[in-house]
Amino acid sequence: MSAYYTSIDHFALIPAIMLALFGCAIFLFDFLIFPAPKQRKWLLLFLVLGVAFAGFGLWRQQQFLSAQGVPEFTAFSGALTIDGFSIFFNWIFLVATFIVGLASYNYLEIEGEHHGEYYGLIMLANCGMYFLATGTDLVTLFIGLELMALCFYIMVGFLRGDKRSNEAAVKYLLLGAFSSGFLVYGFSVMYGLAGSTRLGDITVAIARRETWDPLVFLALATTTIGLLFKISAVPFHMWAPDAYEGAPTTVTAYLSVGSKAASFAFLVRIFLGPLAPAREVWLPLLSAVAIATMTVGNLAAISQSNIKRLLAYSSISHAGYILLGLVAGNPTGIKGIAVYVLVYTFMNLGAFLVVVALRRKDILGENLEDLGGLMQKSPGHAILMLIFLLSLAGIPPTAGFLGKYYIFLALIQTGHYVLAVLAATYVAVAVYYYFRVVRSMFISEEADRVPVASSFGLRLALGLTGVLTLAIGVYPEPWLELAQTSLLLR
Amino acid sequence: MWVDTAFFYFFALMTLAGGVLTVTRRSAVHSAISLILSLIGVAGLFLLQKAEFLFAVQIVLYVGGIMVLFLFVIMLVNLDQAARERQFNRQWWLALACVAAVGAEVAYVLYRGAGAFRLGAPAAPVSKMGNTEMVADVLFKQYLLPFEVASVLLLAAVIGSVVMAKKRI
Amino acid sequence: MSEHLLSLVLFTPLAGMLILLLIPGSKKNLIRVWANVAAFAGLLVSLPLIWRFDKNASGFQMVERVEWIPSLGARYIVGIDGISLLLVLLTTVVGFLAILSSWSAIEERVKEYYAMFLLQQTGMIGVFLALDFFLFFAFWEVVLVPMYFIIGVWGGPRRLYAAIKFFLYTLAGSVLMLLGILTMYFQHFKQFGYYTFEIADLMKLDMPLGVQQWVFWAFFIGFAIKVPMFPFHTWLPDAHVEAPTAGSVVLASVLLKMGTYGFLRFSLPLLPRASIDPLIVQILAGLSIVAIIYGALVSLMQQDWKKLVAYSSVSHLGFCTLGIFSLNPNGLAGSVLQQINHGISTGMLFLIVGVIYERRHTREIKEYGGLAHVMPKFATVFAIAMLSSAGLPLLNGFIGEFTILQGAFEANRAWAALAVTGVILGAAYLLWLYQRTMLGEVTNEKNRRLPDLNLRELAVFLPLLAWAVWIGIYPKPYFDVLEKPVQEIVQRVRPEYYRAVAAAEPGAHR
Amino acid sequence: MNFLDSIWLIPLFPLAGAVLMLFLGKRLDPQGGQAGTPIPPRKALISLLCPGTVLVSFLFSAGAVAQLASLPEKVHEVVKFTWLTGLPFITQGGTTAQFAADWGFLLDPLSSVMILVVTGVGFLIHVYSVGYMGHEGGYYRFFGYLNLFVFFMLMLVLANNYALMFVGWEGVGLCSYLLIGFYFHKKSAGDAGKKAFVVNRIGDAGFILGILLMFAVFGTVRFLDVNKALAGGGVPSGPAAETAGFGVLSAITLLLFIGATGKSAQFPLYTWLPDAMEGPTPVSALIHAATMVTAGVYMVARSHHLFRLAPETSMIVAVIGAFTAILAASIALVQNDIKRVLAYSTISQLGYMFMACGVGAYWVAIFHLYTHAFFKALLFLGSGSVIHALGGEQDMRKMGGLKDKIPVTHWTMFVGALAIAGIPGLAGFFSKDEILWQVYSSPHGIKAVYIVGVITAGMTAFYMWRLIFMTFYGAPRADAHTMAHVHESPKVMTIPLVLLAAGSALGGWIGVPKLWSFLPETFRAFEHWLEPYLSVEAAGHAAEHHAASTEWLLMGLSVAVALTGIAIARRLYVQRPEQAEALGRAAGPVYTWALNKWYVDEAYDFLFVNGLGKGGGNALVSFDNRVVDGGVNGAGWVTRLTSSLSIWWDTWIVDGAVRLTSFTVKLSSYPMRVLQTGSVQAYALVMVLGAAVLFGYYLMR
Amino acid sequence: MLHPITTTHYLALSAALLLIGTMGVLARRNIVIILMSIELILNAVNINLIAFSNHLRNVNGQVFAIFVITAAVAEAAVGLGILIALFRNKETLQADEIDLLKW
Repeated sequence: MSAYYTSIDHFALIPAIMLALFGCAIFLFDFLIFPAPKQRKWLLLFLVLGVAFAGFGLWRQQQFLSAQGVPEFTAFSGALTIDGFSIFFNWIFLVATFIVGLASYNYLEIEGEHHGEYYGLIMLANCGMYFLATGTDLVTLFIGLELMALCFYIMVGFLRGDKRSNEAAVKYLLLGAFSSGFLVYGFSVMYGLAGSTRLGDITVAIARRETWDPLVFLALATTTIGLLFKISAVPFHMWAPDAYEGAPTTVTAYLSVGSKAASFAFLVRIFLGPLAPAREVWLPLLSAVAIATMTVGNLAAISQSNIKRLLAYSSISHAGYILLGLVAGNPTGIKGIAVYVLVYTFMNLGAFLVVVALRRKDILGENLEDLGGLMQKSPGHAILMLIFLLSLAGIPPTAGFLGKYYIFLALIQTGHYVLAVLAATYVAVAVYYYFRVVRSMFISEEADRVPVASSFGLRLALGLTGVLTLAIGVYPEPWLELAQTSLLLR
Repeated sequence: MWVDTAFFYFFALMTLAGGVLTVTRRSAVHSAISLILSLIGVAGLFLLQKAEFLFAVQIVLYVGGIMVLFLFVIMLVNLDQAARERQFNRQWWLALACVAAVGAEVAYVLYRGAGAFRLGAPAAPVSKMGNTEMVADVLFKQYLLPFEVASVLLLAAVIGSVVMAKKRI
Repeated sequence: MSEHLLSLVLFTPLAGMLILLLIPGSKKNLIRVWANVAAFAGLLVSLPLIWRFDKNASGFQMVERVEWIPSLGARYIVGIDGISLLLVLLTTVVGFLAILSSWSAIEERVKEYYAMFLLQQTGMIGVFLALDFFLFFAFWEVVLVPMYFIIGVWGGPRRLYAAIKFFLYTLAGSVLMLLGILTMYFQHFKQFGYYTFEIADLMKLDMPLGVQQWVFWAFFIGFAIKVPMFPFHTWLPDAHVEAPTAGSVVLASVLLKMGTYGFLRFSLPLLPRASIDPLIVQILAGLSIVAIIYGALVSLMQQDWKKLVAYSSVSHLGFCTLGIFSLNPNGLAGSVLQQINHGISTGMLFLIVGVIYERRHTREIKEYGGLAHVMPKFATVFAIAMLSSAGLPLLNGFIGEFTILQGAFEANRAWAALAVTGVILGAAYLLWLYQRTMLGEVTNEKNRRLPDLNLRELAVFLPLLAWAVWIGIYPKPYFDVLEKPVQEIVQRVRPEYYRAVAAAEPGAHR
Repeated sequence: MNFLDSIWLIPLFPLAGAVLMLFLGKRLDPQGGQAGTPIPPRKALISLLCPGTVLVSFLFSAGAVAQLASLPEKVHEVVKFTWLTGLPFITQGGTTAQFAADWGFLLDPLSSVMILVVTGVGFLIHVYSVGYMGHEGGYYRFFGYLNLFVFFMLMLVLANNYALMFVGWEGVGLCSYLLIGFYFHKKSAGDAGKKAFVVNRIGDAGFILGILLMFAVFGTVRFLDVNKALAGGGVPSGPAAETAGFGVLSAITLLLFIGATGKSAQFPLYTWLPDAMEGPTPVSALIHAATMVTAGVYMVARSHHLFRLAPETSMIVAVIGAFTAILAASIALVQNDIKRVLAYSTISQLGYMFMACGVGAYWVAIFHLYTHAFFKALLFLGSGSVIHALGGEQDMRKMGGLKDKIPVTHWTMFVGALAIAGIPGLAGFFSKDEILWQVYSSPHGIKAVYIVGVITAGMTAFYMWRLIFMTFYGAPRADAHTMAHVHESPKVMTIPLVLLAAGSALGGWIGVPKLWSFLPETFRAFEHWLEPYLSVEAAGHAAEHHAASTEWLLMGLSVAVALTGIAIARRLYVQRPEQAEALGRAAGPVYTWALNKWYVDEAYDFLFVNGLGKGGGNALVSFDNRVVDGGVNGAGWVTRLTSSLSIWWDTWIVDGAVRLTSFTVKLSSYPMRVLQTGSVQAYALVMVLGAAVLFGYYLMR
Repeated sequence: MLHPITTTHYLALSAALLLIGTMGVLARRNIVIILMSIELILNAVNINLIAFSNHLRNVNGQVFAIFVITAAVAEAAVGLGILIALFRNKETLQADEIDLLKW
């Protein structure tokens, strides 16, 4: 190989290559080889294959690290870094892609949309996430972000015939582009400060200036705006409910999980990398944002009647919790972020997938009433949903509790008692609206007699998320060890 | 020396004026035209900053590419009735206030920053390579990865716009 | 199997539930039978505890310890001492009887109902067995959900409100408690350099008084809401009134004890300095006394049979907490005993309400009167239950109350004097209730033809009656069982106490 | 056989009977529901069994007492097992004690008298009941309760410690509740029963605290240990000596006495007793005359070691006794319900007993208790027989002229009336006169109390004979139809009457005054049996510094007073009935007040009913007044006010706070939503706003 | 009279352009024009980058600018695509007329 593209570069790139490759393959085969409706499932197979190969590559990276006994290795002269952190998050992305792919098949059938572009875009989005988790260069990160965002813009608007889908897409696009404008403005200033786009150099450069240096602050502020927008933190959260509601439910699931996880990876990279020296500047900022996010998320969710919207607000509040981990900033906190993102992925995916199952021919199934009497209609879904909701509420022995546990512990360790109490009380508020859902599922009368949509893929996906949500809660040890390896600051 | 200064102010004026017009013109077409004006101004600034290659990219890609796209869309969706309505929404004054506030703050930050803006001695003295060579060199060495990813990005963009725009697949 | 006895006791109901889930929901009677079998099995496996338990051994017995989440220092540790022994037995017995009692009461969604009950059974036993704070908290929360459904699905007209109120109250409390737990956990790390949730380890920790007080209040919120102590009690009447009979039975007999148990097992031994802090003791004893009198007064005014019993629980639990915060052997032992007694007698009272509610579907006291003519067996059972709750000697209630009074008297004579009024009022509202419902002429035609207790219902009551009489006539075994654990708690909180005991030459001691 | 060691069996016989009745009774008495059915053989079984058990206990008691007499120290204790244990307890003196109440029995002269009275009189009343209740519904239930009562009463008197005594104490309260409410279809009966129970509960609260305080001081609640402790200078050795000074002892005794006032119907807790007359007459005889109500006296006598050391309390006891005596007597003067007269008379007689206790003449108190048991039981049963004869009529104004229709009843009651009036030679004379003498002469004696005692004696004679005259003499006031059906009661009822009459006539001759030195000492057996045991200072010193002449004089005085009372009664109710009304009118308010029991109940009612009508609100109005009267006697309307306040507090403050929070939370949910206008540019604006704040933060710092 | 042009001037200029773009995003109703305003913002970024790159004498900034332009292109393309889809359904491109999704 050439000097500019060494084998190590290749090694570091394999998962992304696999994703992109199979993504393009799907685009092509969609109309070249499998035009017939019957053959669509092959496309899904390609997605699964792509994810599998990517996972294999990831696994090899893991092996490599542990074999070498090194914490990390960089590629492309520092544009890319493979470390526990990136691997951990990439696993999450891949699993999310896999699950969403499985669940989407039936949904697309019902919506009567095309499969090929959809699967392909999912994989390209995942490709973008890959660079968000691994990139250590402003440009890489920026391009990765754009790639992911672009795919999501399209997928959110994927139901071209549906006004709500269009509208969601437009809103998401406009605000997304707007915010990424700020983000990249901040990047440009960072570049100006360091004369380089490598995170490492920037860290050094910023560390050399005094904490409250105006230019550092300019960079920090604008970057923060972009990042907070991506994780939908108050006051940059307002796109989320609309986009979540309008988007196809499977996409909503993917958006709420994949995009959020990736953005958090991104966020952590930036805040514990270049911006770490300016910690004392952004600490109060982030605490305030976290509180506001939890408040808005929880309070607004109370009076929602549309499940997707309700879950959207709930995911906003979860972003607040995760931010608290960054506020605490100690190893527990960072580990907390990792664990929280992990469990959040599964429980939130699961919750949305149940909503997916509620989408039937000519039943939208997005309102609380549509859940009515789900327990009688299909106990399985109801109980799974119950598990997901309990987990979202953070009640042991479900997985959600672990995330909260770490956040609380981290806050107490760093002496943020007020934040801890506040976060704790918001748990009660959250339970209130989660249990509105539980109530309509178990106590209200049946809304309709139409059985819930179901397919092998969907069942598998639901089962997977449900089992994981419980398993992580009951026996979290292996997962905690996995999260342990992902600690950035050693 | 003063030539540079003059040129700077000329292009700066052009850019800003173009920008302002873009934002304020009633008809979308006019806005597009004024955007082109502003973009050309920016290109000029690139020239002033010894970024010849960028200048070319700006002209070809932006003025020649993106703007055509915009105009095309504007033609496609005939907005004449929209053009007759008022072009600002109800919250414009609020928006203006906010933007003014942010502007003031940013200005203050920059003013404070002006002093602090002595970024060490300029790095390695300019090599004898031409600008384009240097760009190419850096692009394909340091930024090989983003370059590759960008291709994927564009692919996604193409597919996306196709998926979105075509009537039925 | 023998060395895993506790796990067996703990998981039998859960296993029963899992099997229950396999039975198709349409086979109602099969489900009923199986649920009863499972619950009874749970009771049976818990009986060996009685003779396997060595009342002279100090510390915890039959301890099982398994690494669970090493990276958190959370382990699966279960074990019993005298206190938890009694409470576990109470749980298995009452749980079984509650399930037995709901044979005919529950008609729709039978399967879910029994599943919830069995799940809850495991949760409650787990709370009493856990010796690891993480495990404890997990079980503590597990108990919430089934009760929410039992109230919310099979409850009365305002069940939704009651259920969510119950859930939110308890959850809010327990989350704050969690913060307290984590604080201790972290303090332990700071002192010993490793993380653990094990009670035994946390005991070694000595924290500055300030921290202890904060943690104490955090625990207090969690436990006091569960008990419930005075200002936090309003969820109780709602929950009780709306819950189905068996639900309120378990709620009153066992769930409330989780709070008092928390005080005994965690607040006192883990936070000794805060627990003897005069201010805290004053406040808690004060609240207890308020609860005693207040609960009695309110129940005096109730027009709703079940609500009356519910408020009487507030009063009785007041005795329990008062006993705890007398911080002396008699107070503590009496408190535990009274918890058992309350479980028995209030359980019976709720069952009684259930029996009549099943027949007439109203709980308005004025709907009744003169039932003694119509249902003599019922009247007799009710009379005994009422008297045991009113603390008549030779029945269980008296033993507990008297011992608590003894402890309170030792701690502060004024407390005892005030608490005694609770005894008087107790007699007042219970007798009045009895008179309004049982005595007098049959005023309401609807009551003329009510059937008396049937065999199953008698079978539910008799064990409880027998137990009540046993405790009343020969309570010594209970004191023997309780002596060690109580001594340990007191020694932990007030080391000087037993030194004084040792110093003092045994007085009139025969 | 050795009766002494089997005293623990004595209570068990009645218990067995009770259990048998209450659980199998219904089978033995199938149509127990209906009244007036002919007695079936199985029912006869009940009639044999229940009195039988009591008889057996009586025989055992007699045997035990006989064997006790042969013991040198005349005390025998039998402990079966430890009933109520406790854990280490640091007493006031800093020593450690462990609460240990045995299931133990103590037979000594005091308890021996009691068990004989309880079982003896109890047996007779059982027999009487067979006839009296024969046609009532729930026959088995009645006897079940009655046996249960005897069981608890025997526990009370045989217990060897205060805790076990408390068991009996509460138990008899329960039985009285059950028996008063025996006709539970009568609302008044139920109320009366509850009133009795709850009022007693108030006393019991005092009792419990007394026990606790005693335990805190002495570290034991066994009679013998407490006495032993007290024998040595008042309190046990060790640091307790300083702390457990006089104050503590009077506190203990006072608390115990509060218990006694409840059980023995002394002021102010006496109001339950008249209402208790709702119960069947044998119940009134057994529980509310002969045995249960005397439990208070017994308890005080039992604790005489304590009371001796607490003169203040003793004084209070005497005064309360005297006051109650005269108050009740004054009410009895004008009552027209035959049973109520007897009820108030009982209260008044109990007052006498407490007088005696108060002045330290405990054996006399017990002596009067013993004689009173005879004649009061007799009078009650007699009145029962009268009521029975008149088919349930209780108002004396509708009686009269029954003398010849029911001769046995008449003569027996005649004797009883003489006895209670204190006519020399009959039981009442000896005991009451001894009380008066002790009150006058003993070192702790109080002259004022003596005067009250004498006046009361006169009143007693008057109202009792008023009763006799109104009932048996003069013209019949009942309508002819009733008179036609008047008939003497069956043998099963009259024989007990005769036996009790004999008792009332001769029972006193074992306690004649020392003054009658011409009689051999055997006539003072009672005193010799009890006095040495019950008094710490040397026996009979009281008489020494009082001239014999004084005693003769006083004795004559009391006799004279009694005779006068009878005479007045005769004049007013036999010779000149019209004068009675005249007098009543003349006395005017006093008469009315007395007739209305000095408005004590009304006073309570005023407090409760009106006070709460004002303070209460609808919840309170719905509340049954009589219940408050009985239910929460003493703090009635305060209770009800507070309890309604509590409910108010619950619903509005505590819950209100909760609701408010949840409401605000829900409410604040809407602003969040309104922000979400749906206009994308509004969102962008908010973002920019956020940016502005963000930069502003830089300026702020 | 004309003092030399420093990087700060360029920063000020780009900031101004940024704000103008922002204003466009906030105030214009026509979504196409909003997209144009976003292009303005990105150009402001580019001005920054070029200025720094010149100041620091390294061309990384210019390369970065190329990528920014690429991204801008992509966004514009997709954005316009979405706009067309929207226009098909709603016959309007006025930003304040699309508010199906709210609250």
